[in-house]
Amino acid sequence: MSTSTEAPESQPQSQPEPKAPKQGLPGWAVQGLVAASAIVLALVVGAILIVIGDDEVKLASSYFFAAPLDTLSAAVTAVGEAYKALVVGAVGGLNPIAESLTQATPLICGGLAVSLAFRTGLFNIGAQGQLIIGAILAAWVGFAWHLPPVVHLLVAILAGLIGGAIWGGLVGLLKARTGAHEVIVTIMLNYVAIYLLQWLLTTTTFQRPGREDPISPIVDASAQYPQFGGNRLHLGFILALLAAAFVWWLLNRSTIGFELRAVGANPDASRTAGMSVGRAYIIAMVVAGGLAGLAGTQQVLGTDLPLTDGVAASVGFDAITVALLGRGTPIGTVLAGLLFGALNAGGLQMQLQTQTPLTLTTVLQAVIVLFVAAPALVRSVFRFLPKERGAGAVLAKGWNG
Amino acid sequence: MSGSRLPGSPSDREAARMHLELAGLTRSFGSLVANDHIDLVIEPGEIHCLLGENGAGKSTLMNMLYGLLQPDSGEILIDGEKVSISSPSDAIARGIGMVHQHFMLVPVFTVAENIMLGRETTRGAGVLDRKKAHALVRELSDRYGFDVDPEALVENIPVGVQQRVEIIKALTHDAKVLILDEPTAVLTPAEIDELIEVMRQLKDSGTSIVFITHKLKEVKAIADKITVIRRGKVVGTAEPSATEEELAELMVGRAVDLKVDKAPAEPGEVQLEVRGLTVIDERGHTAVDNVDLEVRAGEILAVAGVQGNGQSELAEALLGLIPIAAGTISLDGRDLSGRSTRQRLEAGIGYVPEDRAHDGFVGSFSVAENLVLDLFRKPPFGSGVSLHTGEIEKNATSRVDEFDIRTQSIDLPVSSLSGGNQQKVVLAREMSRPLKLLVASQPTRGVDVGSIEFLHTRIVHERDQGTAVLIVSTELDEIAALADRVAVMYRGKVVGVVPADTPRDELGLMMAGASQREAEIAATEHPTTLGTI
Amino acid sequence: ACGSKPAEETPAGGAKKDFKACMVSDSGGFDDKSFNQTSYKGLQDAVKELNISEAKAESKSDNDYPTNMTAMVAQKCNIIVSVGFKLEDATDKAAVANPDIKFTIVDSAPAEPIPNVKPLGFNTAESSFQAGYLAAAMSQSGKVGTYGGIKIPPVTIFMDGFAEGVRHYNTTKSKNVQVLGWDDAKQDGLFTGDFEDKAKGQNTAQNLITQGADIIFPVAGPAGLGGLQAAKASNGKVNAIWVDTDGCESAAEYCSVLITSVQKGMDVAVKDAIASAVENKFDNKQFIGTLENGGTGLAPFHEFDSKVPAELKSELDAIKADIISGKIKLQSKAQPKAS
Amino acid sequence: MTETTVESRPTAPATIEGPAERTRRLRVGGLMLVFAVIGLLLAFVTNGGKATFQLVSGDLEGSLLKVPAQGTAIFLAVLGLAAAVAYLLRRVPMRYAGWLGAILGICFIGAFLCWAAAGKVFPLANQFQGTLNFATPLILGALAGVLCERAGVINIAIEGQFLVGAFTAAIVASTTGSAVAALAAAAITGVLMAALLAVFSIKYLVNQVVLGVVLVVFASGVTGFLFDQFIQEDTANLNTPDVLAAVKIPLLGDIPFIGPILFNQTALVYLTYIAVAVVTFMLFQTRWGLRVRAVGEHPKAADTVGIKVTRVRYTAVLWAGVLAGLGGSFFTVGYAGSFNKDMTAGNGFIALAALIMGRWHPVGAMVAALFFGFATQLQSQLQIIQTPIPGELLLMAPYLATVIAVAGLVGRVRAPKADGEPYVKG
Ligand SMILES: Nc1ncnc2c1ncn2[C@@H]1O[C@H](COP(=O)(O)OP(=O)(O)OP(=O)(O)O)[C@@H](O)[C@H]1O
Ligand SMILES: Nc1ncnc2c1ncn2[C@@H]1O[C@H](COP(=O)(O)OP(=O)(O)OP(=O)(O)O)[C@@H](O)[C@H]1O
Ligand SMILES: [Mg+2]
Ligand SMILES: [Mg+2]
Repeated sequence: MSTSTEAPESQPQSQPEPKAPKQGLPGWAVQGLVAASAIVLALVVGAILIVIGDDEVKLASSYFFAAPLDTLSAAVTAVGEAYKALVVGAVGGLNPIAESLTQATPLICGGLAVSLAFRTGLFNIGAQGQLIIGAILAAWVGFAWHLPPVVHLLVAILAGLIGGAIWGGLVGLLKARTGAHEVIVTIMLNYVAIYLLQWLLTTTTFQRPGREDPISPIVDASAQYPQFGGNRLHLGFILALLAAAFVWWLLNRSTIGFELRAVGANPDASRTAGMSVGRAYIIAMVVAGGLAGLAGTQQVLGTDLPLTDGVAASVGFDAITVALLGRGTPIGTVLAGLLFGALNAGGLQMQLQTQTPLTLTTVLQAVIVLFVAAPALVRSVFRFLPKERGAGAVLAKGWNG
Repeated sequence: MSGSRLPGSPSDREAARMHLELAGLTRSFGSLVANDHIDLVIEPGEIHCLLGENGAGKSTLMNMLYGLLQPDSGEILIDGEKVSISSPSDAIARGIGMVHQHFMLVPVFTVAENIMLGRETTRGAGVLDRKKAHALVRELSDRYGFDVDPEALVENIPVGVQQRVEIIKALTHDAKVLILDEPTAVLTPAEIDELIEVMRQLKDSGTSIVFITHKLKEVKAIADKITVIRRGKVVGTAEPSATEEELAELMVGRAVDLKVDKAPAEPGEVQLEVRGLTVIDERGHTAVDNVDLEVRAGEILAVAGVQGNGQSELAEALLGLIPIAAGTISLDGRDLSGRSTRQRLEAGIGYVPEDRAHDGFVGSFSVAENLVLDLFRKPPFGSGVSLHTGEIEKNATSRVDEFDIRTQSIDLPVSSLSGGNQQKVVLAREMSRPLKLLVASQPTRGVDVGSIEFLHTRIVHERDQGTAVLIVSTELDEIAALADRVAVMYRGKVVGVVPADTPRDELGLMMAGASQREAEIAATEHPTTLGTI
Repeated sequence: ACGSKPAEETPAGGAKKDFKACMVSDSGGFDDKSFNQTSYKGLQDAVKELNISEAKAESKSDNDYPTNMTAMVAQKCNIIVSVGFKLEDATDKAAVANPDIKFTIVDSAPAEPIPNVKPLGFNTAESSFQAGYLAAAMSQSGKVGTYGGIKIPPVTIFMDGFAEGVRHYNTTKSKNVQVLGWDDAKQDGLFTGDFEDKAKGQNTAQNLITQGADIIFPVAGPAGLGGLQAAKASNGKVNAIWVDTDGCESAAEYCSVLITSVQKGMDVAVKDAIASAVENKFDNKQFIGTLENGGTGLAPFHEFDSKVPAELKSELDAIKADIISGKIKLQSKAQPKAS
Repeated sequence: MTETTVESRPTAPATIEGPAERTRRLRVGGLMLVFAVIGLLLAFVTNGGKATFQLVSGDLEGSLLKVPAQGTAIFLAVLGLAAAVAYLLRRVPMRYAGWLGAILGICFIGAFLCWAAAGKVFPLANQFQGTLNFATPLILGALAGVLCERAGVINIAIEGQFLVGAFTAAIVASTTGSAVAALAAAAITGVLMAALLAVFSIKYLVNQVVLGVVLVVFASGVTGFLFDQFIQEDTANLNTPDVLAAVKIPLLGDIPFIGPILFNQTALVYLTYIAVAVVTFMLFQTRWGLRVRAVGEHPKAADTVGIKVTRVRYTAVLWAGVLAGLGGSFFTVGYAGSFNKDMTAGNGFIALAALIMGRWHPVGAMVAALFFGFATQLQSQLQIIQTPIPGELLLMAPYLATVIAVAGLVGRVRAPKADGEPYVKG
């Protein structure tokens, strides 16, 4: 009935097929290339640090002018050996690979917890605290309850999920009800969680019988993730992948995820469209907390570790970095988690073989992320890299959601 | 840049005339050629109107002139000399000023701070001299008959006044060429009158003005020359004497029916009943004051009023977006007062918010997703927790067709559509489910004539299907075109509900607070220019 | 950068023995100015004296323990030293799986003895008792203060002994010197909450000083250094006693305020354990460092040697004898239990 | 002309309370009431005897304020209750609401201290002294955050800037022996970190929250690596900085009670006072500040009036680096002497929380930092004088208090509109 649809002239103007995406490499290949180049650049930075820190090089450079080649060969040797150890430790065989995957497991879940909140417009700096609470509950169920196999594991996992979900949900609730800024609340709750854990470990409920040390018993065998073969890799890794698939489904194929994304992108329009912004915040933080809690279960149910005050390691913080590297998407988070896991595993091997401090791994991780996050910078070094389209600023959003 | 001075006296300005020529300016965004070899000459002291559909490329052209965008090719000549304008500061330095289509004001700054930004008045050593700035603003504001308080925060003043602040800002930049990109979209008829007066003053003092608007009446009232752009190309020029229909046809490329075909309303049962509605806003002001309203099925009630007199709050309160202090809202006999926005939408209210980019759609979502923004939970788009993306896409394809939404793909983010098309997305979504009541705030703000025609037709069509329609608009044209009855709001109160054929002058006076009777008398004694525009 | 190339060095003591001693740190790292560092010193001493080779693995987090342990096993170590109770599980597991590798663990013991694991414990309560007595005697103000990093037994054992020592001083001398920062009966006191925040440790010590304490006994690793800094900043009014190592060596810049240190002889114990393995005399009997066997004790007084009265020195010796003889019985629950 | 239509928004009598205000009043009032009641309960269980407050740090004999514990506690608690009720029932014009909150806060803390210190000595002067010690680096860090974020760049990297500042200050002070050189070096490395933040966020459009976290990791890694590889080997020469000496300001330093607390401090503390004043002045009274705030709120608007958005952002972020670097130097030369790994122990994140809690205002950030410093110091002092509150709970208290304050009193805060959003032209 509208006149305009009948008029031939009003057809959408010249609509050439969006031609850009058809040329050259597909998007994922470009991203992969950029990521690989970023890693190369980061390794160069790491190499510089290795060289200046290496004793042999220091020694050789003290007589640099007498025998410059010594310095050079010392440097090459130092870097070569260090990186060889890194690679071998990360992917050099079945066991190293299993170790990398094991290290990646909690990072993936933690990264998902951060990504999911991100997509809802929330900055979840609290994965650390959520993970701790999840680990506390999972471990407690694991060693204090005695249930039949399978059931025990399931209940322990559930307890971990609930623990994390409560700790995360609290943040969502406070944000929804009072407007309290999630960054402050998550930072503070991280501290509260660690002090809570420290205190619990002095109580008889949590202390290992016969010990005064703040260390819990190891969970019952019935509550442990089954392991694959002789290494530390366990079922938790599969759960992490399933969690990633779940988050993908939640965000892209569920009504709840639609709402979360909408609230994350434009809370006002979402409210106008009848969504409850507060509810979305609570849901997002409950699920994010649950994911971090799952990471917590992987710490205490998977790798033979008891509950101690170091149970969270720095997984909750590394998770933030992993989430960036993964650009807030589940698949990206998995890949980023794997990379970080490999770097951790390789880093241990590197310090073992070449006495390179673990702090170097930390620097490498930070530098890799910096480069991956700034494709333009990588491209200005490696001119041959094709341009990426529509990526880059995906996560670039401010405090105001 | 330090210190600031008032625009030069008229004699200064004679010397300051500028001859501006754009030659073959071309700019594309990806595969889209937004400007395709555009030539344009702006003579000193002329008011040059640019006309064109939404997305025709007007703003793009002006943004290149102002240094916000760089042309792919073509050149800009000032007084016959080729110049390159690589940033707004270049443009300002050369005497080009611009009032942007979207407000370029910092909401948390005062009026004076906004005006001095970029050319601050200082007491030396970079310390702001606010007193001097206030005096300056007062002086300019008096000179042009604007009434702005330099110390008010911009976020607290009505949009009409904000627009004046924008204009004062451009004036302090001593422009020889002043670009006004759709400045009238948010102004009331009286405010438009004032602006046109100011433009005449400026022109008399030698300033050239490029004036972009979608309102053909304004073009005819003020233009010296008219250039029409369609799909990035200049398709012709026109004289101000051309009829509105001729201009519209040139713009859109086909005949446009400026009058909506509208059969008389056949009102049915009362659908919306509002009693004693009172809304207190965040600052503790009574925004809506004890309002009673009824809208029947199959009729269009227009709420007229100067921006900031409570209409927006009325609409938001109907949807439950802001809490009400007192009163009841019932739809089809059902009390909705305590219900959530979602429940109200599900009860059969459709809502087109006033500020579409802010409240109407999620810019980074695709067209398809935005078309189900408030429908995604219900079949066929969703069931339980799962989302049916196939259905969502199907729906998008058919809505895009039906509403002639111009987009390269339903997967593109809505933020990449032009304003008019964004508005069509919102309307298409709200009209794609059975409604009892449609609440639409400023449904055609900033939309070109072709699209207005289409949107109006759709709204009337909705009415004819038996939906009660409540339109909030500051456009008397729109009210005249759509309304069956008009409720006029002033300071939160409904000062009168009058028939649609009430003379414009009378409506205008009621919008200024006169009661219906006073307005009738005054309108006959002192007719204003309102009638002509 | 200039200079001439040194001649090829030959290892001083000829070829190394075919014996590899290894160590895994806990998450504190080898530079924790505390037990990892001291234990590592033991390894280095052993390497030097016994002419053996070494390998070490630092752990950045609890996650790394099993991995590092496995890596050490893979390195074909003859003995693996693990530092800290957190490594207990990983050590036990590796020990059971590798019966021909020797293990020894600092500050912990397996629940059931394992043939190839030698636990090393330290009853630092004993030497802290002496330190408490010394502090009480040296205090001008009649108040001494202590604080910890985190409330865990390896920390509170020092604080317990310290408090008991002060009490002993009060009973024998009928004085009323107060201990601020730890109530051993209630097992509650002053903690900074972590081992890193030196500024916080310093402020905490300052709070004790404000309350009148003139001798500070910080048990908080690097955060404890803040306590030494606070003492140093008091310009001679306040002094301190360090823990784990001789502070005049590990934190030499603070030697001027250190009356003494409560040494935990992890270096010696570790070295001895390695030596026993080298000499094929390894056993799995728990070693508990005591005053008696020199596994713990007070460090030299260094700059305070002249300020500590001779009489007091002999009282300290008497206390030592009484503790060894069992005349003085310590109460602290955190003392390592002989297995 | 129909001037009448240009009325600005009609103003109804402002006595009517908007729904948002009402919710806020009920929430804040409810919380005030809860605290007033807790204060009252504590007052009732306060055992007899006198509570003694030490007014001069370290002076245990003179300058003591002795008050009857229970009587004073009850008096204060009742006064606090009155303030809470007055607020809740709107018995006082709402513009005095802040005063009521302050009264309640002081009364509650007073009653609480009477309860805790009954029969004991509470070092009141030291309470404030310690507050300042904890708060000084937080204030500097939060100011750095304010500068960045007012310009539209989120700064989560404060912790990293602290670390490098602390590290370089320690080394430079140890090797040169010059405090000025140490502070300058800390400022410079703070700027270098800031430059990374600026380049990656402004030029390469990296998400700023995550960028900040990454930079913290980076700083921790680099300082840790250099510490491992170089400093450890030569601690005596590289890591034994002298600490800044306190300088008493004549006259001001002699004011009873507050003089020694506020005006017998190190140069770094005075720099902090000055920084609060200067940042406030610069942001709100100068051309530069107006432009900084403009690019943080609406960069495009700033661009259209000829302001170079990225240049303004760079300057703000780099100046912020100076402040954060100086804040870092507090951890070594400013107070604690030698450097150790990760010694800033999360203080940078607390500074971040302080700046948000302070609503991105320098003075607000300072108040929030002082609040946190006060809570931390109180918890430490209470652990010493031994209260019935378990030590574990006390350790959590500052963090819980912050959550309560943020949820109950601060509520929704509004960041600069364009905070965290990179500006892309065109
Ligand atoms: N930054 C940009 N990126 C991509 N496309 C753009 C950009 N700016 C403009 N366009 C496209 O260029 C075309 C012209 O836009 P322009 O804003 O100039 O239109 P207009 O004539 O001002 O329209 P309106 O009347 O709606 O303001 C539109 O199709 C628009 O989508
Ligand atoms: N990143 C982008 N990609 C594609 N198109 C864009 C992009 N950013 C803006 N545009 C389009 O460019 C045009 C210019 O934007 P601008 O904000 O000036 O006006 P507009 O949306 O046309 O305004 P109005 O809705 O008021 O008519 C718009 O049509 C907008 O949709
Ligand atoms: Mg436009
Ligand atoms: Mg438009």
